[in-house]
Amino acid sequence: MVGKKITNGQIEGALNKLLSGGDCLVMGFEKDSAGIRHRVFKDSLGNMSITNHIFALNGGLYLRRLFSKGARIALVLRPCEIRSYVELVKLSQVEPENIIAVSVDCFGTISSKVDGVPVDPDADVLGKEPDRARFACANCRERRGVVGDAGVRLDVSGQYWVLPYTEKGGKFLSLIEGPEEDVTVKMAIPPSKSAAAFQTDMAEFAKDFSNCIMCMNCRDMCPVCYCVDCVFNGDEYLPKGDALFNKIFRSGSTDMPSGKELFHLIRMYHVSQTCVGCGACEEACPQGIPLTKYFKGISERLQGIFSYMSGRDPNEQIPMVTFLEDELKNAED
Amino acid sequence: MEQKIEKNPEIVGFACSFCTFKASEMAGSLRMKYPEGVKLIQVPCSSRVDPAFVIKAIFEGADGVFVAGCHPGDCHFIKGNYFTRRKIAALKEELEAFGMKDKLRLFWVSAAEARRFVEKVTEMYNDIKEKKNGR
Amino acid sequence: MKTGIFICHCGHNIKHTVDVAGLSEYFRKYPQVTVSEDYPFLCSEPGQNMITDSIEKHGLDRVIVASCAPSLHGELFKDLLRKKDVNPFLLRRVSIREHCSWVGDDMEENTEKAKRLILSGLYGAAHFIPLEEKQVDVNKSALVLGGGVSGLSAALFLSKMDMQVYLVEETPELGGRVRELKSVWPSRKNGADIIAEMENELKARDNVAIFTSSKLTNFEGFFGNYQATIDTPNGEKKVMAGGVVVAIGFTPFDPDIKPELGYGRDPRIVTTLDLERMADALKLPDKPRVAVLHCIGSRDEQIGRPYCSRICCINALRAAEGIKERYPDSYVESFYMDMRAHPRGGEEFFEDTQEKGVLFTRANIAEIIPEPEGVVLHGEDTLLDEVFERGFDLVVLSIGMSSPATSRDIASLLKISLDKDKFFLEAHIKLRPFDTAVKGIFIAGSCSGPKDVEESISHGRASALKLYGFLNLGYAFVDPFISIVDPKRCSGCRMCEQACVAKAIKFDEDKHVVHVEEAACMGCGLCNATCPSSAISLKGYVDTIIGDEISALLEAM
Amino acid sequence: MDNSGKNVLVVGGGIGGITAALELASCGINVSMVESGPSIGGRMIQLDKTFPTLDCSTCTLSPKMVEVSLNHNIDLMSVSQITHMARKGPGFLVGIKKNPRYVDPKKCTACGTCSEACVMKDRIPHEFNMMLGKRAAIYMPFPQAIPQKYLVDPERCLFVSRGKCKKACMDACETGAIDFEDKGEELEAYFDSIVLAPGFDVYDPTEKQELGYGTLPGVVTGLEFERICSVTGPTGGDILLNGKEPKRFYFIQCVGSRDRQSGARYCSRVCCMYTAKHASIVKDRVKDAEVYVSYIDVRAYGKGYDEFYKTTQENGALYIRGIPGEVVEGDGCLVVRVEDMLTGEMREIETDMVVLATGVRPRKATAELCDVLSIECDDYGFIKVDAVAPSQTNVDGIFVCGMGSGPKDVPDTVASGGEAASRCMEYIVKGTGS
Repeated sequence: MVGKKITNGQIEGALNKLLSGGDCLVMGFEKDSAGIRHRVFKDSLGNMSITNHIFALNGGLYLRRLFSKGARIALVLRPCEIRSYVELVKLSQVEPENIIAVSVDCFGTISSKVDGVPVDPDADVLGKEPDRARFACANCRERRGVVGDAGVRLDVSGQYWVLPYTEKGGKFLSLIEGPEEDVTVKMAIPPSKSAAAFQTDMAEFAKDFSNCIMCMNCRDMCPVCYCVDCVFNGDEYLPKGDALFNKIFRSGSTDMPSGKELFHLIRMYHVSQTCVGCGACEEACPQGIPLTKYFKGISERLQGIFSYMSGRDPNEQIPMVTFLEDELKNAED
Repeated sequence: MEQKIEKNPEIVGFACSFCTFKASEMAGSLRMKYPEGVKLIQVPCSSRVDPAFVIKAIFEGADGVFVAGCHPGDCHFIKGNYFTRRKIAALKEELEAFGMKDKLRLFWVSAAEARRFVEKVTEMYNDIKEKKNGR
Repeated sequence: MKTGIFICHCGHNIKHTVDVAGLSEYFRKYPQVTVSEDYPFLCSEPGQNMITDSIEKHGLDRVIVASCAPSLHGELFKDLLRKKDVNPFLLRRVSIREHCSWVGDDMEENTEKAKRLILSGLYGAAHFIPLEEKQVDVNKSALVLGGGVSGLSAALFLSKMDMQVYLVEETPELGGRVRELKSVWPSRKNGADIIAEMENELKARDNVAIFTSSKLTNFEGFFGNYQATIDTPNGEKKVMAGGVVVAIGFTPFDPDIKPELGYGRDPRIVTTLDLERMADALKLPDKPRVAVLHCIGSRDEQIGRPYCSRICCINALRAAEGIKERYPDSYVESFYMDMRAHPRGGEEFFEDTQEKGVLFTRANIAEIIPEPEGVVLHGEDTLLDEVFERGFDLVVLSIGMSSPATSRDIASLLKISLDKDKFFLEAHIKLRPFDTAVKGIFIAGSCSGPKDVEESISHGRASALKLYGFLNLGYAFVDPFISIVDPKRCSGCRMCEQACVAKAIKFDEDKHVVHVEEAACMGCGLCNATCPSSAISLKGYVDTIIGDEISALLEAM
Repeated sequence: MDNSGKNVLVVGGGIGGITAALELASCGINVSMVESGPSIGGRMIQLDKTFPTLDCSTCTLSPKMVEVSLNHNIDLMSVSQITHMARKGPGFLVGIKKNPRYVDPKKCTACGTCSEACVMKDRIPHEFNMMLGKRAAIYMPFPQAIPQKYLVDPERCLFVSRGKCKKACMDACETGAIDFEDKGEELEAYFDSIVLAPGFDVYDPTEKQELGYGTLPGVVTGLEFERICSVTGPTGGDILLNGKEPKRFYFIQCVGSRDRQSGARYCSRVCCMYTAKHASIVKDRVKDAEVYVSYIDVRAYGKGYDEFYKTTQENGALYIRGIPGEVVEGDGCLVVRVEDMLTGEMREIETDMVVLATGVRPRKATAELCDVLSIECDDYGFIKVDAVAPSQTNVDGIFVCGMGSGPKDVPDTVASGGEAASRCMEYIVKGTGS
């Protein structure tokens, strides 16, 4: 693998070259005294930040149904955001033709709900203050900038690199001055250890979700929950109004419909193959429900049985649309 | 009712109309016996079974749910049951994570296998009944 | 909504373990139920009248018939709705016989179960919408697979009915197994002559295309408009066929599967088929001792052939007779389990063979051991209940019929099903012995189970007639249970498109949604289950229907 | 091709005739079906269940019968006979006698009040139930009869036969459907081709005194037993012998088949299986029943038959190889004397009921029919057919299906019905030279 060593401002330089063309946008993070957030840059980068230690939402959210032909876009985002981009590409929710996706090594993030966090995008959250890191980051499957077309990575000596993974990535690399050289040094962030299989039960679920108000914000902020019209918008699973009272009338039982379980378990199944475990759902939850634990845990288990990993490789088919004739014998009773 | 359910499990089965449902018909015409708690919903192919149905059934009070289709390779729709196997395998994994894996089973029963059908559902019924009343 | 519920007693088949009167009473309380009645035989004329009358009287828009399994009388009850100009797909059948009264003994439990089954019908039917059976033109041509006596009969008949016929035979020549038979039961004619007659007649016709040494490689389309790809010696041929008659016959049982028979290890051990072929070549001492063994590869569970092959007893008798005629002083002993000389004249033939001096021993043969001085049979006489060893100069194995070697391939090409013995499965063994689960595809002759020549001819012609009856109208209806896309809800993720086995789903780049090619859709519903928002749904099996059926089966009552 | 305007006569309304008629009708042929009895359905509708699937006969056949009555291409004539026939070109001029039903089918609602009112009510042995159970002189043979109409039995009706009766039926009938003036109708029509489905009778075992049929109560024929088991039968489907439920059953196969004395060397092809069926019905309906079956060879040759035979044995039916020498009266039971050929021992087995698996005979009417149509029969009286064209009779244009040409089970009969229809079509098309 070859790549280029970079120094401060070099990526910005490359990106500016793209912008100067006039037909290209850059999506990344913008930093100012007030804080740090997603931003699309048009003519100039202003005070762009390559990294972001505060997590409010997953940038993939903005990419759903992005079919724009013509306009070129460079994404400089976290690995989890790029992974959700890759899944959206598989689901034809993004037209990747004119997009260059660059993933940047991530040192963990702190929830945007935590007050008084100093604005230091390069802060090594997991290294320096792990107790403040989000659950999702503490248990992240892929913090390394190894997904998308190119990656920005830090080696053990503290040197930043840009590494190309695709042809497009190569083009991006060519925008950066300096010689290409073989990458021999070890990178700072090692591959994540695979966590133990997530295990829970309905009692724990009931406890954790007792405050769920079914606002469905978790769904709305999920980068890979892409349906234009969710099944849970109808009365089918969650009877409301007449539908609810008809049900009560005919069944004689006055319990409220078991909406929570249905909604969350079915959604867990729906996103199981595409969930990147970013925890945007938990970030979005007004009730502070530990959603990541469940969605991340379930998706990792369910991807595991097909040795699939969401967002790893755009050429990897989503398991549910294919099969092997000789597999999963243990699933048969 | 509550009492009754406590004793006798309610089992909902999704049966492919080309094999398992036919087998169940044959089981009937051969007067084979199986518990009344086992009730079938006919689907054109096991691949029609949306895992959401299974989850819905479980949370509406089913003690067990099974999905039954043609043996791999015998699907009337050629490959449907291979997809079924993937879906159900994944769903089983999810249920297992919630400690409910014995609530769901996947059977292959061909149109000719009335006896197998009866054996499978009876076995499932009894296992679940034991657990229910074991507590 | 005006729903009518009709509950059948089916004589006492349902009544004796289900409180039918109680049921019809119970459902009257539901607001959406206008009529709820029970009747001894809904399928009988008065029963049918009762239904049509109440449809008319109450203007029902949903009809629920709780009776036998839906596979029975499907069209019958639909027609009742049609007769009253109610869309036939607003009918819901509930099986309270095969799935309730016959599988449980407890009256109370059964009634409770029936109640729930009917309730699920009631809830499900609430979401039914009128479906349209699209009329399509059908191609008045037929594809006949297999050039044996059955296939030939079918092809001949269809061609005489002015239908274009494509006859596909795997081997280089027509005639199948019959060609090899010296004397066909019961006509005693030479098989080759019978075939030659048919073959010449067929070849003289101008609306018949015969492909020998050819095989079906691809098959798509739907009833009335199938496209078949045939691999022939002169390249690939594509033909349009309205329907198919499958008559690929059988595979003679291969005795190698039972090594204890010693077949193939000694020239003195032959099959009935070998004997036919050898004929004059057969060389035996002038007073030969010959053994004829019945049920080789039949009624044998160990080797997965529990069925009777129907023809081998007669074959065995013909073999024994043949030997006796050629060698009057021969000692011929026939070893059998049950003498199944059932075809016309068979019993008389059996008696005559006995009178000709053939010995019949009811026995199980354990092993056949070729010794230099003779082939030794080790067996047990089940009448005298004693073990014996006897030497013979020739042992004839009356081999049974095994399922056609290609049955699985053909089945998967045509999407038809096989029975437990790998023969083709008929829609109903008595009333629809030629139909398969797939419309317009018929099975004939030994490929649906052992048959003799006479029966194979009957089958070939009868299934051909059925096909003709279907196609002669020139039009047919396509199954309305196909998938449909709601473009407003489709996200264009193309998961269904990738999953669809029939490749019936197409993506619209501009609108960024998918649509369904109706003719190609098989109606399995895989797409529906794959789409997270069910924007694509299978008519008749939409989420709301199945969802409410689930609720009905489980809700407190 | 357009087949309307072509006419085919189907003689006999059993499963064979019904199959042929429906197939022909589906090809657009105008079919006239002549049935000598008051209803179509033939022997099959008399059966309780059918082997090897054990599905009830009524359930499988009744819809077909209804189909016949609804099909616009089929004209059904009940209680009718063929009187004469003459060749006319490729086809036939046929005389048909429609006997009077004395009930106007347009008015009759099949409500049954007439039957209730009939003075002969419950006094006439019921043919449909093999003379078990009684009916009235005005009756409908069974609830699912097609046509769904009542009729008067002229021999037994006091008014028709003797001219004196208070005719309570007429008063009872609200629609005034009963018409004793009904003279029936004789007609002559042209048919392009004819399909015969005369069906069969069962052997009358009275001559076999050793088996005690007719002398010993509790000895019945297979078909009688069918009626006893049948829901529509005299006992409403409860297996009863003078009111009591028998516990011990003995089935004797090959009665009047494979048997020179009775004049039938042939195998009747259905008795082995219907006996197995009876055995399993008994095992299913009669709690801890004891079932013996005497046989020579068990001919379970059809699809799924051998498997069915095995299950029957597994369910506890005891098969004894050897046909009993005699059945005698015992102490409050019957005693069957049989030599078990497998053990060689002579056995005396006590039983409550003996069912004779009586063989198949050509229907009596077949002979006359064949005279009228100059059709050749074999020595047994079955219609002679060409072995390679199994429905081809000696008369060009006349075809036969079902038991008429020799013993067949239901699947074979259905197949031969289709075959006959196909030959028929072929003949017609050739006739028009197209």
